[in-house]
Order: sequence, then C-alpha cells, then structure tokens
Amino acid sequence: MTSPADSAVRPGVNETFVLNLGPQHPAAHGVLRVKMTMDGEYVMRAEPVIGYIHRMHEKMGENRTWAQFLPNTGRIDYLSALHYNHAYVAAVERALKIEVPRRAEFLRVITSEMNRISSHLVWWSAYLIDLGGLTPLLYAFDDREKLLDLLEAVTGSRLTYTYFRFGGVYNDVDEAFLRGTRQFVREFRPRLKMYRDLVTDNIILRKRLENIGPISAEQCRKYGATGPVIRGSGVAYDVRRAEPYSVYPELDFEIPTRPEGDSMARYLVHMAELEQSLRIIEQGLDRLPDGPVLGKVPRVLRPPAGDYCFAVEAARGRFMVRLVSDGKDIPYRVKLRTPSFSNLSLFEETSRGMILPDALALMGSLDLVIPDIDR
Amino acid sequence: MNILTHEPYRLLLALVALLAFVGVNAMYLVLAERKGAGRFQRRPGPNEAGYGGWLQPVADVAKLLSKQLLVPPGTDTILFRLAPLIVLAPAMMCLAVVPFSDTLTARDVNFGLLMVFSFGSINVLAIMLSGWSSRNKYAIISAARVVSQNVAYEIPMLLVAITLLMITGTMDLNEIVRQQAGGFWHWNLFRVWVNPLMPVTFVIYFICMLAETNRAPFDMAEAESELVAGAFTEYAGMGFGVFFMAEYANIVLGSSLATVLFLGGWQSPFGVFSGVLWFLLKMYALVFTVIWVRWTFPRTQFYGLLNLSWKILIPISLFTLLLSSALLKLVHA
Amino acid sequence: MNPTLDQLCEQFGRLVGTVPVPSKPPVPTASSSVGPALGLPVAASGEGRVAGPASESGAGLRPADQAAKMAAHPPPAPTGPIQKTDHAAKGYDLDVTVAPTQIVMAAEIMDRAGFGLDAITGVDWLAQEQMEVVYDYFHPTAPGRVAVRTRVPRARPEVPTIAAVFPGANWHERETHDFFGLVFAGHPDLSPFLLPEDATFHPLRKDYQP
Amino acid sequence: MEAALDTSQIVKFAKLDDLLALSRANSLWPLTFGLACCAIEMMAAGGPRFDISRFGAEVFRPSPRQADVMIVAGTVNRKMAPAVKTLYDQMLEPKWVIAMGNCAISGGPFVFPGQYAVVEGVDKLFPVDVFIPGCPPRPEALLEGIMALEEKLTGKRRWPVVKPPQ
Repeated sequence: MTSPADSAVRPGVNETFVLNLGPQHPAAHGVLRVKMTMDGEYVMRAEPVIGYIHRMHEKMGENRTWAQFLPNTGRIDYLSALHYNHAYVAAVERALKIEVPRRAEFLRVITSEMNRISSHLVWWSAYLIDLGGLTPLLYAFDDREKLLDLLEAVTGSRLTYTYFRFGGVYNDVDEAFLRGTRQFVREFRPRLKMYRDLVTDNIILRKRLENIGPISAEQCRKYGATGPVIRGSGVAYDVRRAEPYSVYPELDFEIPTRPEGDSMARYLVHMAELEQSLRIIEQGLDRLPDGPVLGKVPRVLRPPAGDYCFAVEAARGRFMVRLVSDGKDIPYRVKLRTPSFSNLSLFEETSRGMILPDALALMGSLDLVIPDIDR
Repeated sequence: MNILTHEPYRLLLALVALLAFVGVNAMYLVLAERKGAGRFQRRPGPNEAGYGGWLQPVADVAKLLSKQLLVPPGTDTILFRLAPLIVLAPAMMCLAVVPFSDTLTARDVNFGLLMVFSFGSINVLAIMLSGWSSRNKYAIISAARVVSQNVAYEIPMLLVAITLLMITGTMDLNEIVRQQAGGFWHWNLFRVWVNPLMPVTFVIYFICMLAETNRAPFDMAEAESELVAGAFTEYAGMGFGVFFMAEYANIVLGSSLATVLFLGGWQSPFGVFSGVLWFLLKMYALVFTVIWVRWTFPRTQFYGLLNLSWKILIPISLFTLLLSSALLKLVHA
Repeated sequence: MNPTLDQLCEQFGRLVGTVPVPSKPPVPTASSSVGPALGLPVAASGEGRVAGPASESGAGLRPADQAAKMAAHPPPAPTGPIQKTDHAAKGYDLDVTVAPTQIVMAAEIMDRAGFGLDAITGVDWLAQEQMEVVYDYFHPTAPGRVAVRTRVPRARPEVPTIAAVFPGANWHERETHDFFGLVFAGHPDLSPFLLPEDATFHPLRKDYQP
Repeated sequence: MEAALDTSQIVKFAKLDDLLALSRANSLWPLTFGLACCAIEMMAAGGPRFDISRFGAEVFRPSPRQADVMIVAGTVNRKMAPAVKTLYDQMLEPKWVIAMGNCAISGGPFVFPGQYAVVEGVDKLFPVDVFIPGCPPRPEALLEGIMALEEKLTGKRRWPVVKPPQ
C-alpha cells in the first residue's frame, strides 16, 4: 500500500472533501460526530466533534446533595455503571472515612466484574457490527441477558445501576444469586471458547484488525489513554493494580496485555479480560465472607473541606472522580475523569492516512461510549 | 392456445412470468433471509404477520408502495429515477435465457452465456447512477467502490466462464445442461478428468458471484456501518424496494448460472427424474448458502477485497484456463 | 526512568522555589544553567507558551530572565508548598502548587518522569475571586499520582497551555475553557467543545445564571 | 325489506386504508438512531430474548429515508436538537416517533433549575406518537410501545393487555 497521505495534496489541486460522519451514523455508537476530511476513501483528518449528548453531570453534582448525585453515576457510562458507582461512592467514603464491611467489598467486586463482562459483551457485539458481522451481537446479548438477570435480582435494574451505597451496597445477595453466578461462570467459559473459534480466529476478522491503527505506549501516555487501549499497547496499566482499591489486592488475576498496539491487540485484550473477570468472580464467590453489607454512615454527609480523588478501573479504562468539598452537604465540584474522553482524543492523530473502514475499525476498537465522553 | 406458440406472444408471456417470479421470489427471499437470520441467531424472526410471518413480505411491499415519493432537491432527477429501473432490467434479461428445465426457457438462444455476462455487467452501471445522482457523499463513495469491485471481479468470473466454454464447446446454456446428463459425476463441477481444477473453478465462481451481487462479506456497496446505506441512501419507498428486489434477482441469477454451469442445471443427480424441481432445489441451495455466508462472516476490507481478486483469483483462474486448454489439446484431442 | 516521589519533590521544589537550589554558584548565563538544573530543556519556557500576561510571579520578564530570577530569588510561593499526601486519604501522592507561569515546566517535569496526563480540571473559588486549575497525572508503569495545581485571579483567568507537552491536554483544556472560561494561552483552538458551537456561557462558574 | 338488508353484516370490504394501515403496522422499520442508555435497551429488544423482529420491526435502517419510525432513545440536548429535527424532517411520510425513556419524554433526571443543555422532551421538536416511560425502559416496554403504535395505526390491539395481578 502506498501511503495516501503523501500523494494526497498536489499543488493547486484540492480534491479533498469533508465527510460529516454523524451525529447519527451506524458507526457512531450513539451520537459521536467526526468531521472527516477525505481524499477519496483516505482519511486526511478526522476531527471528532463531541458534546451531542452532554448531560451536565458535573453541573448536577453541584446542585444535589452527595447522596442525590449517586444515580447520575450510573448514567455516565451506562455500560459500566457499577464501576462509576464504585468510584463515586468510594471517593465519598474516603472523604468521610467510612468503613465498608468486607462482605460489601466482595459484593462490589463480584458485581463490578459481572458488569465488566456485560460491558465487554456489548462492546464486542457492537464492534463486530462495525466490522459487518451481524450475528455475534445476538449471541453476546443472549449471554448478557443471563448476566443481567442475575444483576437485576440484586440491584433492581438492568442497565443503569445504583447498587453501591456509601458504606456498602444496597442489598444483600441471596443463595439463588450465588448459585446462578457460579452457573453463569461455568456456562460462559465454553461460550468464550466458541467466540474464539468462530469469531476471533476468523481470517476475515484477523485481516481486518491486524496492523490497523497501531497506537504506541508513548501515545497512550501522552493522551492519557487507559484501559484496553494502553494494555493493547503493551503497558500493564490497570488501576486495580496501580492504585489498589477494594479487595482487589487479595485476588489473583492477571492483567492481559498485548505488545502490538493494533486493533487486534485491543480486541484480544478485551477478550482476555473477560476470562480474567470470570476468575475474579469465582474467587470472590469462594471467599465471600458473612456479615453486614452496609456500614455505619452518618445521616447527613458533610465531608470535611478538601479534595478527594478516587480512581477505578472501569470497563473502558481509568475512571476517576475528583470531589472538591467545602464542608457543606452539597459537593463544591465534581470532576469526572472519564476514560472514553481521553481514549478518543487519540483518534485524530492515529487515524490520519487510513482508509475509511480501517479508521472506523480503529474507532470501534477504542471502545467508546459517547455519554462517557460528553458527560 | 395457438396464440401462445407465436413467438412474440410467447416471449411476452414468459417475460411477465419472469417478472412475477422475480418479484415474488424477492419478497419471499427477503422473508427467508430474515427468518434464516433469526434461525442463525437463536431467535424466531418475523412470525406475527400472518401465519408464521408469511404475510410479512406483503406488509413490507404494501408499506413501501404507499410511502411518500421523494426526489431529494439537488439530485439529478432523471438519473435518480432511472437507476432503479436500470438495475432490475438486466437481471430480467438474463433470466430470460436461463433454462429452468428442458423446455422451460423464455428464450432458448445459442449465445446464452454471452448474453448473461454482457447484460450482467449493466447492473453495476445502475448502482453507479444511483450513487452519482443522489448528491450524497456516502452514495458517491459507495458507487466508486461498486465500480472498482465489479470490474475486479468481472475478470475472474469471465475467465471461469471461458474455461467452461472451452470444455463444453458451446454458449447455449441448454446445451451445457444437456452435456451434464446422467448423474452427478457428469456435472461440470466433478469433471475432474477434463480439468482437475474444476472444483476450484466453482469456488472462484461462487466468490465472484458474492462480490458481483454485493453480498456479504463483500457488501461494500451497502456497508451499513461505514456508508449508512451506500448508494441507496437517498432512495425511499419502492425505489429502495426495487434495489432490494434487484439484489435478490441478481442472487437468483448468479445461483441459476452456477447451477447451469456447474451443477447440471435441471438434470437429476442420479440420472433419472430430471426436471425443473431439481433446478430450483440446486438454485435455492446456493441461495441459502449466500444467505448463510452473509450472517456468518464480517465484512472484508476494501483493499483486501481487491487484492483477493487481482492477486489470487485472477492468477488462479488464468491458470485453470491454461490448464484446461492444454489438457483439451493434449489429452482429449 | 521511574522516579521516586522524593526525586519529584526535589524537582518541583526547584521549580516553585520552596526547596533551595543545591548550593551552586549562579553563573552568568542563567538560561543555560538553570535549564539543566531544573532538568528542563530551556525552550520549555519559550515565548509562545507563557505568552499572555503572566500573573503574580515574574510578570513581564523575558523567559530567560524569569527563570534566572526564579532560581536566584524564589518568588513568594503564591499558594501552598509541595505536599506529600496519603494516597489512602486523598487519592494522590503528591500535591504541588505552582505559579501559573510554571505550569508548562511542571508538565515537562511530569513528562520527563514518564507520567501520563490524567485530567485537567477547573475549580471556581468565587469567594476568593480565584480560579483553580488542577492537573492530574498518573504513571502508567509505576505507582504514584501527582496533582499539580495553580490559581489565577478570576478576573483574568489565564494559564499557559500544556498541549505542546501533552497533546492529550488539548481536549481537556478545551473542556475546561468551556466550563469555566479559563483561557489557555497558546491553545490552538478554544472554540466550544461540549457546549453548542455558538455557546458563549461558562456553566460551571459559580455565578453562572442560565 | 331491502332497506333492512345491511350488506356490511354479510360482506366486509377491506378498505384500502385499512389494508395499508395493517401493512404499515406490521412493517415498522426503525431508524438506527441510538442516543444514550436507552439505545442499549433498544439493542436488547432486538436481541434473542425479546426479538423485535417478530413484529417485522427489526429492519433498522440507517438512512432516515427508508425508516418509518424514529425511536428517540435517549437524551436530546440543545446541541443535538437540530440534528434530530433534521432527521425527522428527512424521514418520509407516513412517519411516527416513539419517545423512549424519560429523557426523551421530559428531559428525565437531567432537568433541574438552572440546567443549560437538555431539551425537556422531544415533543418540543416534533410530534410524538408513543411515549415509553422508564430510565431506561425495559425491552418489553419498547415492544409494548411498538404495539401501542400498531394499535394507533390499525385501531386494534395485537395481543390482549396483560393486567398486573391485583
């Protein structure tokens, strides 16, 4: 392949045109808009235009009490709502020095990892739709429904959970949940193998993803890209290990990385993370202690003045909440550092010179959730 | 009934029959595709409209017919309206020479193969027109893709056809079928003693057919996740419906041709009870495979698609051509 | 490559001037000595980046002079010192407050130490008539989280951009500009980002009225 | 005697309109248009468990020209509103709108005094036929919404309403 970027601009001849991809476009995963300057099918410049689903989460943080903001956290990245719950709840707990019972911590980890699986399944299926494979979606959603049944039983919701509370979790699990989760883990492993056989090893898929959109570790660092993106570039950065929280330090799991940095690497990291999440769930179920699920929490929350950060490894990468308190019962400032925002900021640089389908393959591999970008 | 044997009336009747066949066939192939996709995807598929969903295509067509007609402002009005007509015509023309059975041919001509391939390539022109006249960037990109894709795949397809032409020695489709009488080992697909690469030729033909009809995994023209609806983005109602119909007509045509050229047409695989049913069975088996492929594989890359044609399929089909001509000259002379 | 927190403290100390520069006679060519001493390329404080009216410290000085002055006479630290914080209590390990003009150099220290940009945030301190800008950094391979913060007067909220050091800062700064009206001097494009294209308001300012 | 003979009791002529309405009701092609959380439930409604395709509504068309019903699944903010309006205008008659989820109905949880971004209900932009409450609505609710739209078209309900046990 000759590099298109070199031959694109001939003196005096401007054959580029602007392709406005989105905000309604099948590959936009919602309402992302990308202003693409194209030369034929080659992308000269792809400039994401965001804000089409800006929902004022940060402003709302300053308008509601500490507890009232909690439901918002389930709607920022709706696919990994529990991780976002976790970060916010834990940041407030950090500010107020609230102790969380161990059973609650384990439940948080178990449900978070289940949420990660369901999130990755949605990513996987949506990504394959991007690549023109329509059937995996149905299989992934089949599995996801089983997971959602379990999560719904304890959290009361299918998607936008508000399960975690300051000092623990809202609801204790019952025997049926534990049994069902074990069964799910048992049944999901063969499914993963099937996914690998039928989809991951497909020659068309491999050809479409290998060497597409390579991202270096250095680029990830400079742009602050985290999650499967940085792990697909060979850096084993995972907040669960870098800034250990909850009971993750006690659990035995690996951080899957791939050195290649291309879309296939990110794909494989996602798939490997599914297996690791299963491992974590199993260990969590094995070690789940008895006890209360909600600690002692003051009636009115007034964290002492100061700022408090808490970062978690959400399904898309590092999610950090930075709370600024002035000692009142309403947050002074809630900053949400969302992974998709940083991950997408890479796109303009890395997509230069690719052809359109490859650029979209790259975009899909970044695992974007648009409200997570726009907040 | 004398009137029916008169040539112009007979042809007219045959064409009307073909039109009906193509229309109904497309309607129900869409249903089959949706039901089949449901089957592949562990869900029922359309089953509420009528018994088991059998009225679903009727509902779809009635809805499409009653949809508002629109020629978007700024388009090339004439071409925009012309494109859906042009896209269906060549498939109809080609089906006119396809021998559904010994006698069931709209027009039995002795240059059928030539006619099919020459009219078959008009199809791409129509998609190009629709893309060009739509005044939509996605449509133009799609049109450009379709042209390069069809040009690329026309060549190996024609090379395969020439190979067959040399082996059979005739362009008469009915004659080609007749040569394959007497059991499935006589089919061109299995005539490895004439050319050991015949199965390979068939595979090449099938791949080219997928590409020529713009079906997954080569559905660059209507690559939904990239180009919205490709060249048909601006078409609505029955204009869009006709493109859909043409797509299925082309699949049927491609499968029919594959049946005629490789699978013995209306010949029975066991040498007895030949007839139109065998033809339909073989053809629909191929159509089913096409649907099956679509719901199984992701889309290829565009340059991967072109590379496949220019770097793999064309050399192989050239080689089979050489091989069969050499074998004809040396062994079977 | 992975610096300890103490090393970072020392580097930042030299930057903000709270820790005295190791005893070393000042040499005439200030720019060439201070640059390496700070562990910074000299061009770091080039005109383009600190363009715009620098606030309290070193206003109106040419960059080289400014650096020299900073080394020789540490300016009165505009805000707090360098604090090592307890990660378990705060969520970060090092809390550095620098002058607005030193933001780029601070970013370069972080860049050299292998940190990645986490986020850029504004906080509007209406009562104090100040705007705080917080730069969060994370390290991809080593533990340690650093928050670098600076304060600018609310009337002229200007800080230099660090987009040249961390290209990822481009978006974060645009977003912060959207929300707070903070001007990042030298930023390539501060047009509305999350807000509609024609937005002129800055909703996260405490005095914002819709 | 002849005056008393009411042929409509013996022979029922399907009016073309009724037929068309029936056809349209059975062939509601939605626009591929997900905005936020509700879009995931919309996808789930297309999934194997709920399978929106049973009602012939799985043909998600990415081009507004070919779509019949626009499912506004998520929050519409002021930056997005012109685009949504354009999409509605680009759809061809007859067309319908389903407002899925609280955000599309009223702005949902994102309405508070001093909010600056969210359009408080898509009915401020164009007429809406069916409102589906929920945050997000379950896929069953979306199916119910589609059936409600069918009822609006044909005047008949496909299945009897299931009453919750008292």
